[in-house]
Amino acid sequence: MALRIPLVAPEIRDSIRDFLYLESLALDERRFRDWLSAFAEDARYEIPVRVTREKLAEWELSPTSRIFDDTKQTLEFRVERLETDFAWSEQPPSRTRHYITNVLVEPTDKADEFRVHSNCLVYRSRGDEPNPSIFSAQRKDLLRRAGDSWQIVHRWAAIDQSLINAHNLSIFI
Amino acid sequence: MALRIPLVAPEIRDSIRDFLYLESLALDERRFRDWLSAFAEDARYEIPVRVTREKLAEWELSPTSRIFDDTKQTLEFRVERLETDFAWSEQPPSRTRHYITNVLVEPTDKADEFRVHSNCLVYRSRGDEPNPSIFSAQRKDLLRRAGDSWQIVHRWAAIDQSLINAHNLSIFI
Amino acid sequence: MALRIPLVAPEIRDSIRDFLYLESLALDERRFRDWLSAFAEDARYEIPVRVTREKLAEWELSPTSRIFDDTKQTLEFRVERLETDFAWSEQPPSRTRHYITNVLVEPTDKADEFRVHSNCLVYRSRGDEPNPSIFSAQRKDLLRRAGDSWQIVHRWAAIDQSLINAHNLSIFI
Amino acid sequence: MAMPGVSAGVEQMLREMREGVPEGRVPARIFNDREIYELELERVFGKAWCFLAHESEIPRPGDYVTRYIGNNNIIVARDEKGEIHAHLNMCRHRGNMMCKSEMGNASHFRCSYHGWVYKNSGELIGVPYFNEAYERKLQRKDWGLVKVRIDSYGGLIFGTLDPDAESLADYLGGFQFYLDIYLKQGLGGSEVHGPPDHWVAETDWKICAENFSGDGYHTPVAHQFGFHLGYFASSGATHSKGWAVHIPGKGHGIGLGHTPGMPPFFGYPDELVKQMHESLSPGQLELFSKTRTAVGNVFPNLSFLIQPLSLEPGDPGVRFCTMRLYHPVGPGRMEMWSWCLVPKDAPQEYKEAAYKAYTLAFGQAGTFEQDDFENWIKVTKMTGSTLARGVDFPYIQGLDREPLKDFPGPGYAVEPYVTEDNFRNLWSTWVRYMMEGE
Amino acid sequence: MAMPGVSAGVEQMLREMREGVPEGRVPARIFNDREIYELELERVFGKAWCFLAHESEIPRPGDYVTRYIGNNNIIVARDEKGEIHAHLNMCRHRGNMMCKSEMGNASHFRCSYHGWVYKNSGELIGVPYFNEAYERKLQRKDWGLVKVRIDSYGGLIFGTLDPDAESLADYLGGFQFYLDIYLKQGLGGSEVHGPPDHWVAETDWKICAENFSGDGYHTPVAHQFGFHLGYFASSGATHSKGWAVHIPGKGHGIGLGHTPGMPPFFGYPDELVKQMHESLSPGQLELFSKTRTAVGNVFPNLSFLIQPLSLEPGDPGVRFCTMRLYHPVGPGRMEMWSWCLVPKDAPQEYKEAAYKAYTLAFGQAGTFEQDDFENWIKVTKMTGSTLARGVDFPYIQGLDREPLKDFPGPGYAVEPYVTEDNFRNLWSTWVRYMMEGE
Amino acid sequence: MAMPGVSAGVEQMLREMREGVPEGRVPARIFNDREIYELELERVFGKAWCFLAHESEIPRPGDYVTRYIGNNNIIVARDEKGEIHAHLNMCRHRGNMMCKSEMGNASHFRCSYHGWVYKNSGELIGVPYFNEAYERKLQRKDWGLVKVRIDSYGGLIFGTLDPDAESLADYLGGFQFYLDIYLKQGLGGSEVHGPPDHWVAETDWKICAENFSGDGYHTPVAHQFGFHLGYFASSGATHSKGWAVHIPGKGHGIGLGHTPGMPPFFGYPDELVKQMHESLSPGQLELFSKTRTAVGNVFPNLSFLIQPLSLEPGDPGVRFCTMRLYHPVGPGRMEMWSWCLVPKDAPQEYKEAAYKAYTLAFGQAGTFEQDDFENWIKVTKMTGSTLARGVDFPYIQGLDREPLKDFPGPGYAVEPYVTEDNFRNLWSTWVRYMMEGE
Ligand code: FES
Ligand code: FES
Ligand code: FES
Ligand SMILES: [Fe+3]
Ligand SMILES: [Fe+3]
Ligand SMILES: [Fe+3]
Repeated sequence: MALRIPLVAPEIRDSIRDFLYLESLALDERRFRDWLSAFAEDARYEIPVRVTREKLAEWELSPTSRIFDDTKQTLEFRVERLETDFAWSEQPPSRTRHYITNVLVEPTDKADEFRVHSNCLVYRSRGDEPNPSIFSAQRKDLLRRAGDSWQIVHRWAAIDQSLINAHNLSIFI
Repeated sequence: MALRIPLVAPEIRDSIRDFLYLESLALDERRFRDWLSAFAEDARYEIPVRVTREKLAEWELSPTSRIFDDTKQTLEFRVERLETDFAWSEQPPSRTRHYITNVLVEPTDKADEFRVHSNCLVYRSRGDEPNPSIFSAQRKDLLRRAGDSWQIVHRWAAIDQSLINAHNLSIFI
Repeated sequence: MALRIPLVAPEIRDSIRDFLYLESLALDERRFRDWLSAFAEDARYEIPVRVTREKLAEWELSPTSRIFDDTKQTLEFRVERLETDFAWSEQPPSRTRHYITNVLVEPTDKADEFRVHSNCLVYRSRGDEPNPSIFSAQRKDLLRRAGDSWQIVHRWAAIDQSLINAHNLSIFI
Repeated sequence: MAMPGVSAGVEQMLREMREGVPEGRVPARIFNDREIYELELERVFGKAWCFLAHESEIPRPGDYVTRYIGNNNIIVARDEKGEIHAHLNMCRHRGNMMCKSEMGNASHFRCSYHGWVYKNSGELIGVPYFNEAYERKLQRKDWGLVKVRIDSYGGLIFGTLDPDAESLADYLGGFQFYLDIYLKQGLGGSEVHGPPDHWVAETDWKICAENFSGDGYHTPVAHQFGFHLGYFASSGATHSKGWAVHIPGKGHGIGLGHTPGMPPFFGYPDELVKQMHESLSPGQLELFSKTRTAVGNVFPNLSFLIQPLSLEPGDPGVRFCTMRLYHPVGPGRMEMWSWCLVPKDAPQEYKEAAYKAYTLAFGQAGTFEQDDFENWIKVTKMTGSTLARGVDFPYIQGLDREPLKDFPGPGYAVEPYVTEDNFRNLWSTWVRYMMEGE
Repeated sequence: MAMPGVSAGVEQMLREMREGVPEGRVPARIFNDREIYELELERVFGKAWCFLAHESEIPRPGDYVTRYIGNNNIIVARDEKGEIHAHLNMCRHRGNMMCKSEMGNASHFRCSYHGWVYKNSGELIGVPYFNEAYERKLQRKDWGLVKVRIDSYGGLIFGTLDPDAESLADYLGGFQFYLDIYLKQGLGGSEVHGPPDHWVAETDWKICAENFSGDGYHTPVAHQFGFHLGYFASSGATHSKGWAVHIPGKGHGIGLGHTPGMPPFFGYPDELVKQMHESLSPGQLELFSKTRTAVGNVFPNLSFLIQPLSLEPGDPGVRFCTMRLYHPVGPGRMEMWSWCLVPKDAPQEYKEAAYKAYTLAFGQAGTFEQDDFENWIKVTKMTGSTLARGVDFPYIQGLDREPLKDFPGPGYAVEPYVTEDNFRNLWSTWVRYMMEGE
Repeated sequence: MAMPGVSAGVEQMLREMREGVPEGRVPARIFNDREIYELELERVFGKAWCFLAHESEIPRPGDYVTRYIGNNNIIVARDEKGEIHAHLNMCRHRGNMMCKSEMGNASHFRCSYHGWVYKNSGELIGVPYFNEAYERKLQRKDWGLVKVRIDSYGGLIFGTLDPDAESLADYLGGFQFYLDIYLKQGLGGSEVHGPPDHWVAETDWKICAENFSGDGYHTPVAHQFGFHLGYFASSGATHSKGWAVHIPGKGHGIGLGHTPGMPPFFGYPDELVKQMHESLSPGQLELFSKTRTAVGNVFPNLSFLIQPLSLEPGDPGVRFCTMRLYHPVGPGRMEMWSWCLVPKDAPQEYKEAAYKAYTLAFGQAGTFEQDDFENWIKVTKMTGSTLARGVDFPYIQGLDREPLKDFPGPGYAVEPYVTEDNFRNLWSTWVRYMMEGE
């Protein structure tokens, strides 16, 4: 029945879920170097551009356009930038909170890699602006076991808007 | 102490929680037939009308008025409609994300049925409208064991608004 | 690696998580006396004032200013007030929903006390106002074992805004 | 000549509209414009008879509901003697809101700011520190709640902010004949099934008002799924059949859709039909028994619909009745209030079935309602653009048709059901209100 | 005769208000109207002395805070010499915001767009590519930050956008005597306990300003829980007792509530009371020692309150002092800024106790504050409706009372505490500003 | 004399601006003002040639995209014959939106309200109940979609709402020479890499338009991190070097930044450079080969940028090309549309590398874009305040410089890159549009 996917051992599911919480805590506490360390050397970080299409369109997430199209190297470029005093978009810093829910863990054909589904609601507030930005995203990550913790091999997050209601995306999802 | 309810075995709680995640994934991926299959043949789906009342009013959720008052048959009516090319309210489709949190599972007097409390925040975005609709609901479901998965016997969801800030409810909660 | 904190036994983590869900259910169902009973006699309840500061400022959460600066006694003052017919700010009552996610439990040097991290999104709707207030907060609680349940020794919640978009805070986080 | 407080552009548009409507032209701009909205609050909602509540919503002494006329929040209360009163829900001392709930029961209202107390019939009876602060000089009788003039028909309570408005009976001007199809379902008449559900939509209230003045034209397309899946007892081939009636100069209009070959009053339980032979007049019986769909609007913003919905593809279905109010809250923005009216004396199981059919078709999650609002928010969006300001829409259907002779009911009646006569009457009435006094 | 840039309707309303206030009438409309709001930005907040900051918020050289006057964001900075300056927080090159934080410490401000650099005293001292781009032709001295005129009293820094405004001393016009109850708590005077908390409310700032000009009338009802549960040292029977004082023509007003039988300065620690015998004048001592509640407003939008709060039902409680600013951000919309002022030289445990009492009673989660704002948003909502536009509120309390002879302080003083004299002065001052120059 | 429908204040400001721009003064107020915004919709976006789409976005018959001119939603469709058409995306019957998607493929559009059907070339061809409802009297040919006049250059499709507007070629007035640097990357020209990403920003569109008219001045500061970390092939010392060109009276402007010592066309693959020796004219080659940064704007709101980005600190980097549209949606509010243009005939790996560089630098998450918008929302916020209304900004850079003799391209060209000549031309053009007809 389509509402059943092969799920994994409770310890693995729980450990992965805790890892995702730790990852988002690093982001929300602006420990960007810690956050980087959650990514494998061969990691990709992708946020596709969403387009409003009719119901049966072949795609809604552009196969060619991306908002983020990063490797670990370019993520490091971004983090390095945030560490300068000239990253104006984050000066003063955004206040973010990542709400990670609906975590589902699927096995892959590699014993040490797992496909992880999660919903990610990001609350972001800046300065004295009373209206926060709220981003909703579906995430599909590929995680790889790294010792007794995990690494992100692929972070794929699709934002649930085609016209995004924020003046920039100087944060991570 | 009132903050303790008899809770159930961890496997059951986790399995039910995963089931709710799988159910909402079906909705958010618009696999409406899959979603229907989550309901028992004798299922009811109810969303009562909420009224702003004084603190001690006998009720805030109308005993007679409902936004949804469905059986599995009428849910199928709705799904069948969504499958046509003329369901304008979902053409282009809404982008929804169901954030399921605070899942608590209580035993009932039937060994194979459980009362499940959850909070459900629904993010919904349409077209190039930059402001999404955000629905907050308290859910109380009755779930029944079905083989090694579950079925919804009763979905009860109360939206936390009396004047709802959306032009329609062409989605499910 | 900075993304690893010493985590606790699954039963403890799950039991604490369920306790937090039960606590917020008491709030959302306005069982304020039940909610009070979740606090230890020596409990503190604190919400610091947040200030928009440059990236490297010594603090963003004021060391001296607080929105809530309560003991169990003053929380009881507030609850007692809510029980009168003259608590106009909650007449009619707010409709709240507490979304508790990202729960991480750390041991402390006391065997029966645990440091609990959680994200708390509070949805609040009043009257026929179509726009709800949405509060985002990082919580760091200190919980103490109390029989087969728990008590809050310290509730610390930092709201992720410096200019808060609500006419009052007549609710709890 | 110039209309005070009206911009040259809007005045010009209204003048042209007044000329254009009889020739079948209505400007797109009226459906989404801030100035039009503000003018409407004053000239339409400040003058017309506006729906407040159904008597069955406040059955007992002390019952009240809070409603709106324009942007004015109104308390509609039944006093201890059973008499109904309407007042602005605002304390006369400093303007606090008196009743903060949508409904309740109270003999008195006490203000939460300084404690002035009013009877539910509006009199000010309690003033704290009357001696110390007022030295007994405040004239209590001068400071009651602001009264709103009301009147009712068939359980419908209307109010008007205009003390000089004509009587409600004159205002309805014969439309009562048609309202009875909704209000006299059976001997006991109709009652609300429960409180309305209401929601906000980025829609101009007038788009809904026009649609429910008898837009049978949209049904086969906007609600195509119903035809396609067999849940609606009509077919594209015959859907235009039936009648359209309006009350000239009053703005009220109704469309009566007819499906050939369907039994009289199909979708109602037999015993209810029997009752209607007593509750309705012969002329009403003749007309209503042939009616599949009755979709009507009382100017400005109160609508009704009776229609069957099939739960099994192809079967005639169960008939339900909905009452709806389009409450303007901004340019191109409204609150929708939707009730289900059930026959008081019908069997409980029919009431339940009718209510289920209503929720499946109308109300915020109703499958017909959903599609209507999706279209309406788009109309609103598009008509707000600068290019749309130069555009007129065609309203020429039935432009030179003759009204029907010896039609059983009052007003201007035409065939077929699908026509735009009612809309022209709606818009010429609206523009008259908008240009009032000039 | 017509007021330039003012609609006929608003001008008419203001004229009638000018006549009506002395007779005890104020129009509801002023509390929620877009045109009134925009006019206020220009005529009230563009002319009056407006509060910026307390000196204790920027104690060290280089300290700055960013504040607002009307919708203008202002940097208030202490330069290296310790002198305080206020400037519009806008780069003169292309208008970028200079300081994006609420507070900080900097000797220079560098613009993040093109890099112009200003001293915290406002002078432009750095211009990139001065040779290549400007050929040295830009006159740096002409392009400093836009200066805002400031002056201070008792640690309160005020600014005005009107170069021709009277001096702050004249503007306060004797109200200093009463401000001292808040500013001279003990020998060291008062200081902020920490940064203010601030929040947005759908409230018109004037409702708050009136309330804090001495609305003792609302307390037993709006804050009834405090009386009911014994957390507030007053009783309905005696609550009207005390005095109300205002500065005619200036708009400032204060209410001084008195509870019979309470010890002088109850709720303060003894040593602080001892200090106040030095910090205050005999007249002040006589008056303030009898004062339970001191609730005052400096025109237009700065308020103060001293009041005791009991943590145990029935005990006299702890006295706290709050300072609040009502910052308008739209029609019927404001930002509330709330500080706690503590006596610099009081024992730390008293400061902590006073602050705890403050947070329990005021600030966004304060139990008194909560109820005030709930009432105020409702007043704002109701006064924005079309029917409210025709409504006046009664302001007749104390209309024909004589001012007190030989009252220890300046201004127009009356008995009892509960009266509306202060409000009439507030509104006649406000309407004079609004009609300025006509 | 008075400008109809314009307030005295704004008219006065525009008159002073018309005088001030040639002397180097521009009023802050134009960057955040409701009245200016509404006037722009009519006078700038209702008159100018506005960008709609790039031909490569609708390559096949039936392809369409929906875009905006001002607040008008426009369908840009390629018909079955391959011809491109633009129409207001509004049904002529009642104003419903025809295409609710951003892109798609359809030969016909069917309205979801009453079912009218139009060809993608705009003709009305289907009207339900044409006999029964319209008695065949509706003239279909009169009720096609509202046509928008279009023309194109180098793949760029522009539309104008003004039937009397000059031709696109005259409108561009020679700027085509410079546009070729973006549009003729290689023999196959440029194509979009995919659909644009777009987002909302509390920014006035004109701030972006000015910036991209050649604001080399901001780069070393606003994007200081790039210089600091070595990701951008320029240095503060030499950054002012290069040229600025504009088309007098047309408003178009471009800045061409030059980095001494860099190889010609650095950052492009060799084979692409080879192609450009064919696709470009000698004059273009001479100029473009020396260009590090080409940042230009077509009046009013279409911009382009070519620039290299280094992924390894210090290396010359990869050259990418972005096209951007600033779509106004309110006072101080816009939608940003950002495309990446890639050379059709370049190797796939270069296209990918260029796109990656684009996303890292521009687009909503681009590190350069992020900082620009952070500055721009702050400029917008500050210029909306009452004090800012009295403030002019200085635009004196290069005020008395002579244009370059024998510059290879058309228009008014000056040295260095960092100057404000282009901006003065932008603003004098803008104010002419705003005062049109008076
Ligand atoms: S506002 Fe109602 S008593 Fe004052
Ligand atoms: S805006 Fe400040 S330097 Fe240009
Ligand atoms: S609105 Fe398009 S057919 Fe009626
Ligand atoms: Fe319909
Ligand atoms: Fe109060
Ligand atoms: Fe830039």
